[in-house]
Amino acid sequence: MSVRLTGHPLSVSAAMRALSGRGLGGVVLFAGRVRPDLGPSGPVVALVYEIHEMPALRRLRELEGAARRRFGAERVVLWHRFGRLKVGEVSAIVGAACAHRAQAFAATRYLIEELKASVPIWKTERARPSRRPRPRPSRRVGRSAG
Amino acid sequence: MSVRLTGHPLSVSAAMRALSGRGLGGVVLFAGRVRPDLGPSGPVVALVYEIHEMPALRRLRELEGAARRRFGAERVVLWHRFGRLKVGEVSAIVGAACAHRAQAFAATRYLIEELKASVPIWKTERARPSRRPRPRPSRRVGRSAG
Amino acid sequence: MARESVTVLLFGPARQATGTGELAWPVSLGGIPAQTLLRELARRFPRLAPTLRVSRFVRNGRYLARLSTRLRPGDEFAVHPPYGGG
Amino acid sequence: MARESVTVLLFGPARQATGTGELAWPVSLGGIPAQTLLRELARRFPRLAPTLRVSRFVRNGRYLARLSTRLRPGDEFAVHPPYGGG
Repeated sequence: MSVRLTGHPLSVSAAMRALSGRGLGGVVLFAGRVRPDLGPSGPVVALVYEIHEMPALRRLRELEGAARRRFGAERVVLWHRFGRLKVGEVSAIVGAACAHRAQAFAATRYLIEELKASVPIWKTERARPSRRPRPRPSRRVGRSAG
Repeated sequence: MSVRLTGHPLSVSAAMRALSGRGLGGVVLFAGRVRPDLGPSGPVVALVYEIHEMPALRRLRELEGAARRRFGAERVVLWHRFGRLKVGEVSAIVGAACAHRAQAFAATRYLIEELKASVPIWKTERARPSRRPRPRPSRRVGRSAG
Repeated sequence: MARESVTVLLFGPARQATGTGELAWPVSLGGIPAQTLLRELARRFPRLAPTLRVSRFVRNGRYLARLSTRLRPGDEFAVHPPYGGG
Repeated sequence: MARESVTVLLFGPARQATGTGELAWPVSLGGIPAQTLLRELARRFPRLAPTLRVSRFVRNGRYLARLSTRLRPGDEFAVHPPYGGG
């Protein structure tokens, strides 16, 4: 089982290793990447992710347990990055390894929907690299890297 | 778009790169791995995958097109390995990158189900490393590496 | 050690509306109900008011069930606007 | 160049049943219907017969629509038992 909140880049090959185990024939991974949406102040060039660490970790661990009970997931990855991410960077990797693929698809879909709805993570758009000083970010996890 | 039949190991990080593109926020990957099932002659230690290359490539390209039309998938990975694979090795990587995650899940699920049902690929169980000479495998793609 | 203030954490839109991620909010030693602190925050940061109406609140890492709960000096009180991870 | 045989490719269970992945099957210059070749194969390899009943057939890379299609010297004829990739 693997829950991780980090300021560093996320690796899908590391996620695959975390999802390894004998008898786990089906692995499904979801990776979220920063999209160049058009924000109110122009095209988005980056997102700043903030996380409230303690309640986020508690909720992620609950989701791990739910994926195991409801879908028979034997390995789970729930990784999220915080700080400033440029367009194209991976913000989250969510995945499940199960004996069979139908369970792995269902578990991974469940995990990403629940992560979005119920884990205290926020993203703020950056329309262009800002030169002026930004407001002091929230402490705990989630300070902007840029 | 990416269709590949290979005798070499498959890399999920290479698959992620193949699924990159501006505006593609949702990436879903399925990886199939050799499971240590119990076969008729004992626990499976390896599988030998054979592929009939020409009709397999043609069908995979049809599936690429279908994923684009039906699910708006802008990048598709349909990779399969042939030859002798040990338990735990990745036999296939199937994935789709779309603007939104619901499409990416639906496309990836569609692709793996269709790959299993309609692409000329076969697996044969090996209960233990065999010392005796094996039957000459089919030519084209799919010769056993072991 | 209890200080004579509540640490208020502001995330996402709440941080944007106030220009800060963290405030030390003075309270009396006996503390104040969460709803009182929210009223004071909305008065000081008018742009924050709409966000507060759609937020959940977390005291010392646990979701707050009732806004009548008293916040005491040294408590951490977090404003959680709707989540947007992934 | 046309040889006086059809190249028969045998995959998966068909290869296991025959012990080979490829056969050069002699045919007359005018060729033979696919169903005749299948009957001859089943006679030569009795263990192959059950697999042939659940297989699809591919001539020169294209699925065969009718078993009456003639196979001619130089053709490639593949036996496709049910697929099992992934």
